[in-house]
Amino acid sequence: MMLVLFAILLWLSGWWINTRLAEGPQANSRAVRLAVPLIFGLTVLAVWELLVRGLNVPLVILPAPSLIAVRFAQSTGLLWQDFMQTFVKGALSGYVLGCGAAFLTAILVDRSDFLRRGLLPVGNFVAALPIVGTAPILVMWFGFDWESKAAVVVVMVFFPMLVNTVAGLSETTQMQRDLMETYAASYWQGFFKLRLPAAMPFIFNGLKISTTLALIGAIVAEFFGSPTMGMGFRISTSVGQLALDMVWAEIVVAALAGTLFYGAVALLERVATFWHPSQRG
Amino acid sequence: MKSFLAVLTVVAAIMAVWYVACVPMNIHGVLVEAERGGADVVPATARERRDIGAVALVTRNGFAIPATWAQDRPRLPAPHQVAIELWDTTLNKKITSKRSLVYHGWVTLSATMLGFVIGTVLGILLAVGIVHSRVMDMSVMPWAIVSQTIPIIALAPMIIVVLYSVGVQGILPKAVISAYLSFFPVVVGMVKGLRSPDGMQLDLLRTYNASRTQGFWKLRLPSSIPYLFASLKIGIAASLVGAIVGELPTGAVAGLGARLLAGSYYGQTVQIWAALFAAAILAALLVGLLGLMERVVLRRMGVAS
Amino acid sequence: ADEVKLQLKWVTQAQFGGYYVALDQGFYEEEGLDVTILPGGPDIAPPQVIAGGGADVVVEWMPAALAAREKGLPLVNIAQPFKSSGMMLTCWADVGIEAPEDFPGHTLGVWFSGNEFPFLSWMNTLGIPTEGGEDGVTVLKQGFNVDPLLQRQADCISTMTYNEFGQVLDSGVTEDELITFKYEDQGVATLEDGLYVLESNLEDKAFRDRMVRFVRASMKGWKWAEENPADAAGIVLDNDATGAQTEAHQVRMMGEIAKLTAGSNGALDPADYERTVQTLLAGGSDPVITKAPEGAWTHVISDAALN
Amino acid sequence: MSEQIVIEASDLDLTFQTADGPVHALKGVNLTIDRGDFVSFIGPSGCGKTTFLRCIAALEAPTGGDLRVNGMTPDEARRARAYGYVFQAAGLYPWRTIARNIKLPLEIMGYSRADQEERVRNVLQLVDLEGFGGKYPWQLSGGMQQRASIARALAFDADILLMDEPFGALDEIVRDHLNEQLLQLWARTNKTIGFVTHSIPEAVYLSTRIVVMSPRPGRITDVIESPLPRERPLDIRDTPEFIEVAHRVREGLRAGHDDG
Amino acid sequence: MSEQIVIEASDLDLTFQTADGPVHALKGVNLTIDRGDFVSFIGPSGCGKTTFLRCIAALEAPTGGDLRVNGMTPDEARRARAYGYVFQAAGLYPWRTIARNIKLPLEIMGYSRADQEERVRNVLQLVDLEGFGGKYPWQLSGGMQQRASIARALAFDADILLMDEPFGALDEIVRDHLNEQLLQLWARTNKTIGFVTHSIPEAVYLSTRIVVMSPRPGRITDVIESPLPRERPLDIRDTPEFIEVAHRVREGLRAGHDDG
Ligand SMILES: Nc1ncnc2c1ncn2[C@@H]1O[C@H](COP(=O)(O)OP(=O)(O)OP(=O)(O)O)[C@@H](O)[C@H]1O
Ligand SMILES: Nc1ncnc2c1ncn2[C@@H]1O[C@H](COP(=O)(O)OP(=O)(O)OP(=O)(O)O)[C@@H](O)[C@H]1O
Ligand SMILES: Cc1ncc(C[n+]2csc(CCO)c2C)c(N)n1
Ligand SMILES: [Mg+2]
Ligand SMILES: [Mg+2]
Repeated sequence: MMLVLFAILLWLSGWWINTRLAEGPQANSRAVRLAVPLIFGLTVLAVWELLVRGLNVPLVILPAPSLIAVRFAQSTGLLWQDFMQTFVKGALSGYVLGCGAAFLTAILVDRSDFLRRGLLPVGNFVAALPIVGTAPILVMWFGFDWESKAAVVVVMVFFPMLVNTVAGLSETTQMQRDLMETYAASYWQGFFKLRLPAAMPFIFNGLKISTTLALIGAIVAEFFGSPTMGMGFRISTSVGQLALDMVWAEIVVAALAGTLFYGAVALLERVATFWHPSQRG
Repeated sequence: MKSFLAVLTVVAAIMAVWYVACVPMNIHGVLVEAERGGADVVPATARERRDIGAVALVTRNGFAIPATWAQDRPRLPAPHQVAIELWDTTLNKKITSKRSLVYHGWVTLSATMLGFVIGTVLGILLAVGIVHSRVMDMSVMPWAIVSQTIPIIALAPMIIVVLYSVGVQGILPKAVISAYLSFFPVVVGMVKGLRSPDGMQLDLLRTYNASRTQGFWKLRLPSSIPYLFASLKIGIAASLVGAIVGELPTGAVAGLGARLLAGSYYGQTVQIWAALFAAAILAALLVGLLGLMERVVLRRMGVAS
Repeated sequence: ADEVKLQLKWVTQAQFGGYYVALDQGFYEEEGLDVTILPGGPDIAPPQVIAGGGADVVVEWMPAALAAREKGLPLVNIAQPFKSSGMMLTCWADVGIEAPEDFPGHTLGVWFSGNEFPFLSWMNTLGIPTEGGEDGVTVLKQGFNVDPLLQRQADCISTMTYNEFGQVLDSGVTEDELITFKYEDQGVATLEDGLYVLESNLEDKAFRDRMVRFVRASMKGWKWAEENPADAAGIVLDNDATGAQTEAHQVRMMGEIAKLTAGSNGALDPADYERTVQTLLAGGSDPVITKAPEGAWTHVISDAALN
Repeated sequence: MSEQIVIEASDLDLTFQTADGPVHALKGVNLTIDRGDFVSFIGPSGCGKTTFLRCIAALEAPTGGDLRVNGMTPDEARRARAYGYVFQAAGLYPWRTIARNIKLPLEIMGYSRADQEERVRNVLQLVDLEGFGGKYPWQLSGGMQQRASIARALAFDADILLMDEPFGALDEIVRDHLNEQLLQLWARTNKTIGFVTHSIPEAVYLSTRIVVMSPRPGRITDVIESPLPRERPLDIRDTPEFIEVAHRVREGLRAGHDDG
Repeated sequence: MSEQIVIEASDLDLTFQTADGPVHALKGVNLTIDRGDFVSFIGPSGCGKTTFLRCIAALEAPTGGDLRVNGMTPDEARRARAYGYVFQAAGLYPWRTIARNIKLPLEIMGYSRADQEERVRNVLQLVDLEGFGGKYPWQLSGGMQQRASIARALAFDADILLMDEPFGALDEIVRDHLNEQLLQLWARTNKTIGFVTHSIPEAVYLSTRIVVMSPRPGRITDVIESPLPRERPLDIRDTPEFIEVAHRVREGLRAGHDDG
């Protein structure tokens, strides 16, 4: 009970510090922008720890963060192996393939109004196929190793990327296109000099959405068959072994990898679309 | 009209590719059956055929092509097989029957709707908090983004068990998972929407000395409605996926997710595909319905063009 | 009536026929019990459910139950309706496997999520590494169906005599195209489908009383199912909410299940228990359990129920 | 302080802190505006016209000097709802009809239902928009929208009207028309008006006083009293007096521009 | 057809088919523009000024009548890159520096690297933007952006310059300045210029001929030859001749407006 009270107290004080920081004079400094979410995260972790201990929550239901950290530290080798299998082999290759294919398709679709009208509704429909249904099928088709995971990722990222790229390519204003017309520019000149750069913010939007989809897709696909490694494999088998600390360690890896992946793409975006008002701040 | 024709063309093209794809996809299985049925298959045994390309097998065993569209448990069912299964399990069955996709669709739909409502309400509340409080914005928003990188399928069983342990069973656990997936797009869209009034519009209210509450109800909320609908459409699709995922660890009792899984246990590919399409159709219907509502509401608000 | 929640290990099928029969035939009601049967599935770990308080009693395999016990979740076997194991490895006959010694170099499909323990023990006793390579076996995490075998993605897969094996046959494969290795025959069988409760609950007299009645009614259900396999399959079918099961399959399953329940009156045979523990302890580098468990079973309930 | 003085700025400074260093938007601005004046602010882009108007409206806080509105601080004046503000874009809410757009400040200020209706009717008439109350903004032309936004600023009892390039986005013919109407309205209501514009003819045509400003730092370079009568038909713009004033303004602007 | 005639429209019609029925944007337009002319188009919103310019540029296809540019069809002229077009908004690509924006047409038209550099330097000087080549558009003021967009249209060898309200979005002072520069540029390059504007003073100040248009259907109601000399200091605008021309234009506009 003491621990529970302490947890409540901790929560309140964490919130109070953040309020002071966020509404203080330094609110816009880099340090505060970083500190506030960090303090929030740490408070959540501490409260979690205290509650789990205070309420005697069984280990097999929810392990305390400290136990997860210990498991993480002890299993870095295994976690790294799983990460390579799922993220690098499965998610990343599928991401590159899917986004690349979507980009090329978008160019095709963009050249023909007929294709755009026809393909996008169908695409929206296909994108609505739930992954838990497509994953077993793709595992059956492409085998148990990373290829089927990549296939699942391709299917997942293809349409969001396609829709965004197509939207981006038609993002130019009438005036900008007229300008190209007055220069009697060819299609590809117009494409590379106007439409592609103008589409960049949209393309990056698609790329960013796809990052989280890719990782989740690869992990979920492993639930439906895999070699004896990978993040999804570890999660599903560890649940059965009641090794919940391992499950959470993998979740931490997933969150870390997903966030870093997203951050990396966002960084690239900053570089590539430095000119866009949203990036100029 | 023009769009309709275009969609029709694309669908027809997909069908054609699909039928053609069935041949190499299913040829191995068909030949095994043919071999057992006593037909002359080249090469004669499954083991020899394993390492031979599908196309080569098709050219050597042309007679087997029609069978690739009529297998019982094909690797890739032909479109008409899926269509027939869909037709049989939706229109030819009593909707109360456990074999009716309408029944399973309904089970999933009810969890979807409940989850969607929970997720939307939560998302809106969170967005309001984020827009009105810097602390909320700075501390919660980054973690809301991180939360979306966690594979829900890993969390789902734990959510279910935790809810079990506090005595919550039935539709609610599924709805919670579905809400988890749908709240994020709503938060993002709503925050964008509530922040969409420009400086001038906010200044106008300041010159009236309007309170925060007045600003919320008279300006921020109405301006956010188009954004809200855009994210609701994403949210409901996510909700449906959540409900289906939630059905896997709840004992796969009923619902489209259970149907998918059950199809999976017994290698009933046709059944999987039918459930898959049913889910996509349901998603399309839900999104379409929201689109309709959007049109009506925006028109009544006078914002629609 | 007293409420009892039973968490199954897998989806509704004849494997759990006895419980559905007891429910359907009113055996539970006669004992003054209001039983809810919760079907399981690939994502459900029954020990986790019982730890969370979502169930009073679970159907679990003994390796997983003992592993949970070592993890600090004290499960106790109160009854063992299944006398023998239905697990086996089913291989294509044409890939050159004739005996377990031939496994190295081949790809084997194995169920995980707590069901891999018997397999790992077996490989351990054979001295075959499971990390692939020349003299090891390549292990796949097998999904829920027999596709990996049919598609020849694996040379062998795990099957249950009563379920997946039947599915393989259903797909047109004949028995002489296959070669099977039953865990029973290999001497590495472990106990399956027992009833487990939390040790702490057993201290409660009212709970014990409920379990006594539950086991009594359940065993009555099992006997009924053994005697009326077709009717029992029908009852299971009625309870399958997914509508995906076929009657023929369930009838056959009921017949196979009857072979496994035969010879058990519901009470755990300590000798079977000892053999299971020995098999599990035989695991070399990464044993399922590190020491013989204590108090993992009790006859208190079954004695009271069956006499 | 005379009863007549409505706005009084002395030594007003405003410096924005930006990423590229401080921007001196206003520097040492001194100005008094009397009741009933029509004062135009003219000057090149970035000279601080908008900033000055926003200071009066308490939408911006000066960093130095003193500013009084109706004898109060600007913020007190804002809370007392002492003025109506018209922006360059009409900024009507698309989800409200014209009438309900005009009601917006009335709702916020808590006028009674009946009073609201009454006032809406009056101001719609004042800006020549009778019969358009039930229309949505996008059903009206740009000029009509801008008139509606003026009506919105007139609906409540503020005796100061601040207008920031209200006609900047309209074409010349519509603009002429609205200028005429604005003068009539001013004559009828006797409000004090602060008016920002880029157009010399517009400034000369409308104002009793023209404040010429110059940028970097934003300051007042000239204040020109108009000798024109209060009654001004449109073709006053072809009279020598008008052209003379316009010339003076242009000169003032050029002087400010060259040393800026 | 004389060597001198650059643009010749006879009986030009253009009807847009819209959802609300046909819109007669241009009806029976007759006009010849000679080499070296500076022709302004003025008229109320929607009278077809933009549409006429777009027809010349082959961005719009007339539905009737005949239109010749340099003796060719507009589309041939477009392919021959006979003109530069300046839009109301500068429309610079934000991802390119000013210099690279100016290079854009040169790249497309396949000028050599060295030539590109040379031309960019020249036109930057012409529009008074030396030293700003490395900046991005958003780092420049609106007036500078518009100058850059004019430079872009001047960079290649087109002897026709079409400008659609190029200074519409700028303030009067900047506009005066750019008007002056445009006149100098015109004098130096001897281009033929078609110029759309809403401002009477601007039209009068710049043009050798002023085309007054009127809407519904869009047509030419008056063509006023300017008696002003080619050499025009800014304060020519205070001369009686200037005011006289301006008056005629305003009358012409009002006439077209009233019966429109
Ligand atoms: N919020 C702000 N933050 C930083 N600088 C600002 C801000 N608002 C205005 N400025 C700067 O202050 C100066 C004066 O701006 P202001 O908007 O008052 O000019 P203006 O005379 O209204 O110009 P315009 O005619 O273009 O409307 C400009 O240099 C402008 O960039
Ligand atoms: N693409 C189009 N489709 C349909 N109608 C058009 C189109 N472009 C112009 N119009 C219509 O043709 C008429 C003339 O338009 P135009 O843009 O040429 O006028 P303008 O004189 O340039 O007006 P402004 O001064 O507002 O620029 C208007 O009624 C306009 O609505
Ligand atoms: C993910 C997962 N895969 C396989 C099994 C194994 N298993 C245990 S009982 C049973 C039913 C027999 O048909 C099966 C297949 C499992 N429990 N979970
Ligand atoms: Mg301004
Ligand atoms: Mg125009």
